[in-house]
Amino acid sequence: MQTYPKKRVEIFIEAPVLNRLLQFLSDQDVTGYTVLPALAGRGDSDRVWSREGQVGDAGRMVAIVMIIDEAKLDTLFDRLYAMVARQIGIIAVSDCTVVRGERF
Amino acid sequence: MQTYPKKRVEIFIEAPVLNRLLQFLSDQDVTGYTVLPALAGRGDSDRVWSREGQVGDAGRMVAIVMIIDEAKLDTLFDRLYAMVARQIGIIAVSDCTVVRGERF
Amino acid sequence: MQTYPKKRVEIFIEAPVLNRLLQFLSDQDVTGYTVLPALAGRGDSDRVWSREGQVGDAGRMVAIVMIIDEAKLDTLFDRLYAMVARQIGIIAVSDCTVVRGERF
Amino acid sequence: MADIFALAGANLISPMVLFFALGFAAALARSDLSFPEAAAKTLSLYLLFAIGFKGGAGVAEHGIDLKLGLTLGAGAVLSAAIPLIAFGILRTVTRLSLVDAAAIAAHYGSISIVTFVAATSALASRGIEYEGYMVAVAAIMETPAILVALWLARSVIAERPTMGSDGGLMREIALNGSIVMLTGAFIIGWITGPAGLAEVSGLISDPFKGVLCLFLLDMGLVAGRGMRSSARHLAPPVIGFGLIMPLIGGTLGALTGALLGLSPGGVALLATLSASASYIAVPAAMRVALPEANPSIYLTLSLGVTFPFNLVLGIPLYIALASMLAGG
Amino acid sequence: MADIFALAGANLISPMVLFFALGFAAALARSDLSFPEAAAKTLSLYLLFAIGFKGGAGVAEHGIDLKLGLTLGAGAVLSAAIPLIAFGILRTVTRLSLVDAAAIAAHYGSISIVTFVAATSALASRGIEYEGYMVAVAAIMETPAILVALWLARSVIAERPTMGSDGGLMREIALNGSIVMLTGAFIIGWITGPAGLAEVSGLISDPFKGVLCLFLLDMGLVAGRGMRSSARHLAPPVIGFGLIMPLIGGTLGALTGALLGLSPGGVALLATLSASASYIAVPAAMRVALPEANPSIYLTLSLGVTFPFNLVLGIPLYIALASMLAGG
Amino acid sequence: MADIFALAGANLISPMVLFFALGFAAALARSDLSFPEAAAKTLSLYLLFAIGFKGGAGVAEHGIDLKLGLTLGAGAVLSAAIPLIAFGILRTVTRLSLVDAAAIAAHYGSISIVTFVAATSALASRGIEYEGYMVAVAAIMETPAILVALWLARSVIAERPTMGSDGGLMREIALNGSIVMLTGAFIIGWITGPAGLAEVSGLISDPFKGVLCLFLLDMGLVAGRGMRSSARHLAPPVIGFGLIMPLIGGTLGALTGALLGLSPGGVALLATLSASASYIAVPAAMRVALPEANPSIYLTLSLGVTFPFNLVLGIPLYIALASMLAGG
Ligand SMILES: Nc1ncnc2c1ncn2[C@@H]1O[C@H](COP(=O)(O)O)[C@@H](O)[C@H]1O
Ligand SMILES: Nc1ncnc2c1ncn2[C@@H]1O[C@H](COP(=O)(O)O)[C@@H](O)[C@H]1O
Ligand SMILES: Nc1ncnc2c1ncn2[C@@H]1O[C@H](COP(=O)(O)O)[C@@H](O)[C@H]1O
Ligand code: NA
Ligand code: NA
Ligand code: NA
Repeated sequence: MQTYPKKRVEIFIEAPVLNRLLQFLSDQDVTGYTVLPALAGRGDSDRVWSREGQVGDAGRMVAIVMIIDEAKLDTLFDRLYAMVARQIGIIAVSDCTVVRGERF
Repeated sequence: MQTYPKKRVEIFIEAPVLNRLLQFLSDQDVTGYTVLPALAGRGDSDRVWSREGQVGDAGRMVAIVMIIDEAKLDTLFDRLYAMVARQIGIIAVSDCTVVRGERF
Repeated sequence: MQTYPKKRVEIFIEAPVLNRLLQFLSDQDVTGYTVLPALAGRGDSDRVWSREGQVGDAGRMVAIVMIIDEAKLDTLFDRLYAMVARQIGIIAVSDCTVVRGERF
Repeated sequence: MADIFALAGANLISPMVLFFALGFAAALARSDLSFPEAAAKTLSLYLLFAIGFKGGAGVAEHGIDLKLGLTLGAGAVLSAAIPLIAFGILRTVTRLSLVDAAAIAAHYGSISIVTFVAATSALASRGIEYEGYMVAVAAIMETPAILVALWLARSVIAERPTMGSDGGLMREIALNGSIVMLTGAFIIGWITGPAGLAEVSGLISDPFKGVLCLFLLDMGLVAGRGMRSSARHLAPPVIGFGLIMPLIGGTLGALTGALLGLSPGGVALLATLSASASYIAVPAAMRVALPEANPSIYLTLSLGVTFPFNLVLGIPLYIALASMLAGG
Repeated sequence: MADIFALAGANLISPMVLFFALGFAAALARSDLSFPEAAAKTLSLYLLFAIGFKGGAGVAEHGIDLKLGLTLGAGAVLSAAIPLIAFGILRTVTRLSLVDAAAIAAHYGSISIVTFVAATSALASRGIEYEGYMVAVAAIMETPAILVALWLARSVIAERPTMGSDGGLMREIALNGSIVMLTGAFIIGWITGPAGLAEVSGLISDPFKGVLCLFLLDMGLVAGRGMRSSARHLAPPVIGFGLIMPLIGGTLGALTGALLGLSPGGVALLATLSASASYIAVPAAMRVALPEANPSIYLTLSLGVTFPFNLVLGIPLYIALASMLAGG
Repeated sequence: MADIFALAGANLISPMVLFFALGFAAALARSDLSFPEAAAKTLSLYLLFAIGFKGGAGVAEHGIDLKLGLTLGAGAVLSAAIPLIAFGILRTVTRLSLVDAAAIAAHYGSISIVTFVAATSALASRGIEYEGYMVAVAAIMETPAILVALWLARSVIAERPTMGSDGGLMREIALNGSIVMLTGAFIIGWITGPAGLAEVSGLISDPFKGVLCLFLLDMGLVAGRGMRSSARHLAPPVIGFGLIMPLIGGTLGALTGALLGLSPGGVALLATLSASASYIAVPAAMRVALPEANPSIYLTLSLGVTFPFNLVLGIPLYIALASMLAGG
């Protein structure tokens, strides 16, 4: 089956700004993303966090996975990065392939 | 340490057909997969979904991650894709390496 | 924007040893990781598991995602693998790129 | 008539309706109020457990009626007949495709257990009794509608590439979690009777109304969110259908109940079951059996239009109708 | 005086305080005891639902006071004024940056609803009544402090590259889940009155105290974990602030309440609200509005220092103070 | 004898057993009925909280017995001795490896708190009292069995490459969440006594039985699913062990209790604790300490075979035995 190369963008971002980030993605006409929960983590700043027993959103992370066309990613990456860098968050980009190339 | 190249298949599929998809994978003798929950998402069709407060399965997605040998994947990919394409779902495939090559 | 190649390490490990694994990562000065929940899975050993209705930790898996520098990974991979191999668990490594190269 | 308005008015300012409205409004205003998925599922299991057990204990106390079998049969027939009517209306007054119309029809033939629970609660506030076995009727009405819808969509199904028989679907539908919980609790309530009820009533009776309010708040949030994101999928004739169809189903149910000689409470519940539209079991079944149908339409219509209609206006109407038909 | 000690002593061995202490100790000892996130959120929604509804039903029963409006206004002023004091102290006695000080100040102007709930429960144990509308005062005090903090940090905000107006923030803060739940339940309690309360009291009255204990156990676990991982972010002067500031806020609140002529219970609650520091709504708002501020500081200070202080010592003190000021 | 059958019969149609059976059957029939993980964990915390608190309040009311210390000691000895017997039997009648046998032995020396709770509930239905401190005995019996199992498997452990001392394990086992919740609630119940109990009894007494039924339904689902997927891991002699071992443990426990002069209720509970097999704490500990052992075997045996046996037949038997031994 014919497949097409795309980018898999994985963003770990603090939960309180999730909605803003998703709004940003919608504004950029991103064709799709999925938000995954995260349980716990540890970062550069030596902060350890865990979702257990927490009521509030501050201090916890969520993950966003987004399969996207490279050209499209290029047009929005700088602004996306600026937004994530201001907050607690990281972005990692890797390669992947999909079937319906035009869909992403 | 000696490592072996494998494929990392990531499937986002609507929750109501998860069990059927897993049954299909078992039927194909897939050696392993892990199902991850998803919280929310947005797709091509502009549908926004969120798991919050939901009782039912319809309208929400789950993720399946499957580390698999390329040859094996080739034998089942067309049928897997046909199954996913009929439903709400996408498949992305990327490269990875593992240690126990024969296990996948 | 300038990006740097890193490794994305994905570990699926049985829940009861999660804390030990995280302690190990801390001891190795790993700069960051995120723990993701898993819902269900199936492995080589034909064991099927599901988190539904479970109170205990035994018999279920969690996922750890870790973006890390290749050189750093090399120094700890053997011990990491030894630890995971003793338990129910697998490790898959893939390539990715990040912006703040020095952070990982 | 004045009575109906009084009933409807009292209903409007009941905690149940107000909490639903709070949730709906909060979602429309984009508040981030929300219940964890696990909480929503657990509340729903609680309601099934409680209503099933109480129904069974009621049967144990009052004995079975000869009418039990008849009412079960009538419920199955209603569940099968209503989709035919719904399908006919949809294909006439809307431009929905055959498969969308069939999928929607399945929802209206099947039932919404929360609507049923809200109706039992409204009856209890008015001191109206009902037959405990109506719980079993609710369980039996979940499924036939699905089969009829598949038959309505048979031309679409026939066109698909064969992909092996799907015997699993029927088992899945018949043994879905809600049905098993409801029926299981009903049977256990029946077996253990008033003594069993006494043991668990600290959980299933005292906090019941409050839990129902919380759950309706959650449903308001989900329904409001659905309307906000998907109302544009609903053309005006489709919305109209979502408001008229419960009245048709409800009337059919009420007439059937009166014919069967059920008590006024029983008639009101059969009307409510017939009027209500599934929003948990049937949508999931449709994703498996009719993936071609657009879920944004049937989910939004059932949960965002018909559920609120029944909760706010339908239930008091069906109760009033039942009192008229079955004396009271 | 002896009275205060008796009160504090009785408080110390109340189940509420003991369960909090259990959680705190278990977390410090690295026990893996923990509540699922969904459970913690649901318990918190339950407490808001119950306290809001009871407050509203109380207003329905006792009618509104002319003081209602005045107390709401006074609450808003306290919420806005306390951050100014807090900021002044922090900038004087600690080495925290302007933005960290502003963020912390917002927490102390705003309120902790669980502290409020614990205080109502302590009042109930002592048979002291309070004005039902104090719940509305709690809701109103959540927000003003945030605006004042943003104004305090205006120099930092001005330096940022413009990134479009953020009109969303105010709506988000005003409609955050806790406020909507609390206010919504309050209004519904008010509308449905004692009859409504009777319907839901099997959920919101009988198990209330026990649920509060469970929730405090969870808070002890979270606070203890926070202290274990982040205590090193808190310099001694900052910890000192976390112990002194509630006394300042509490005294201001108590004086204001006495001036307004509130009942002793009302005075104690206004003191408690003023003394308490937010640990849910404000931290989330700060991550959006002042991401430059270090969350490890404000979260740990609010939850790990001030919350336990208020729970264990503050509440009995504020009650004693209220009895002195407002007679009793 | 007739008595035993009557007891067992009454037990069989109790809501508790029936809900467990419902879950078990639903899982075998592959229904998708399930509780969210968060709900299952929360229900389990609730049961520990309630049973611990009530036990402590009972001790506060009736004072401590000289027997308390003796019974705690006897519990520890039983927990350590039973694994030796279990290991001996397993190595004789099954073909399980040394490490699998040792891991299983640990489960049977340790305890299942839900089995204990079910037994207290069965006692309550029969109006039989028991010593409140049996809760503390339950807590103390969790751990010794694990240490004995590690000693039984010492040859396997010795063969491992050294990987640093694992001092953490003992702390983890001793401070695992269940033990901390149970013991903590027990101590708080003891400190706050009947007054404390009165405050929380709306949560821990009234809904208790119903929550237990829900939890047993969940356990039935999990046990049934486990049997469906893993029964093939259990050879017939292993299943036989899972049915006989509780009788051996139960008899030992009952004799010990009678020797100590416990009340009939206390004897029945000590028998139940000795007969029950852990399925939460010990499996997790085994994954850390004896990863070589196959979890499919010990989890399935404990949860799928011994737990149902005890719930359905064991508990009435142990109660009958206790009445015979301790008068009644
Ligand atoms: N290298 C990494 N790999 C995966 N997740 C990370 C990494 N670094 C940070 N994170 C996640 O981001 C959170 C915040 O990181 P930090 O801002 O460095 O404290 C951590 O708690 C992790 O959940
Ligand atoms: N490009 C994508 N990357 C990640 N997830 C996606 C993507 N496209 C779709 N999804 C997920 O699949 C769901 C359904 O997509 P769609 O069928 O396009 O509405 C979305 O709600 C997302 O959860
Ligand atoms: N190839 C794989 N891809 C993804 N997850 C896997 C794979 N193999 C095993 N797993 C996960 O690891 C668990 C244990 O695997 P096993 O030890 O092979 O039974 C499974 O239940 C899955 O959750
Ligand atoms: Na219907
Ligand atoms: Na305050
Ligand atoms: Na035992």
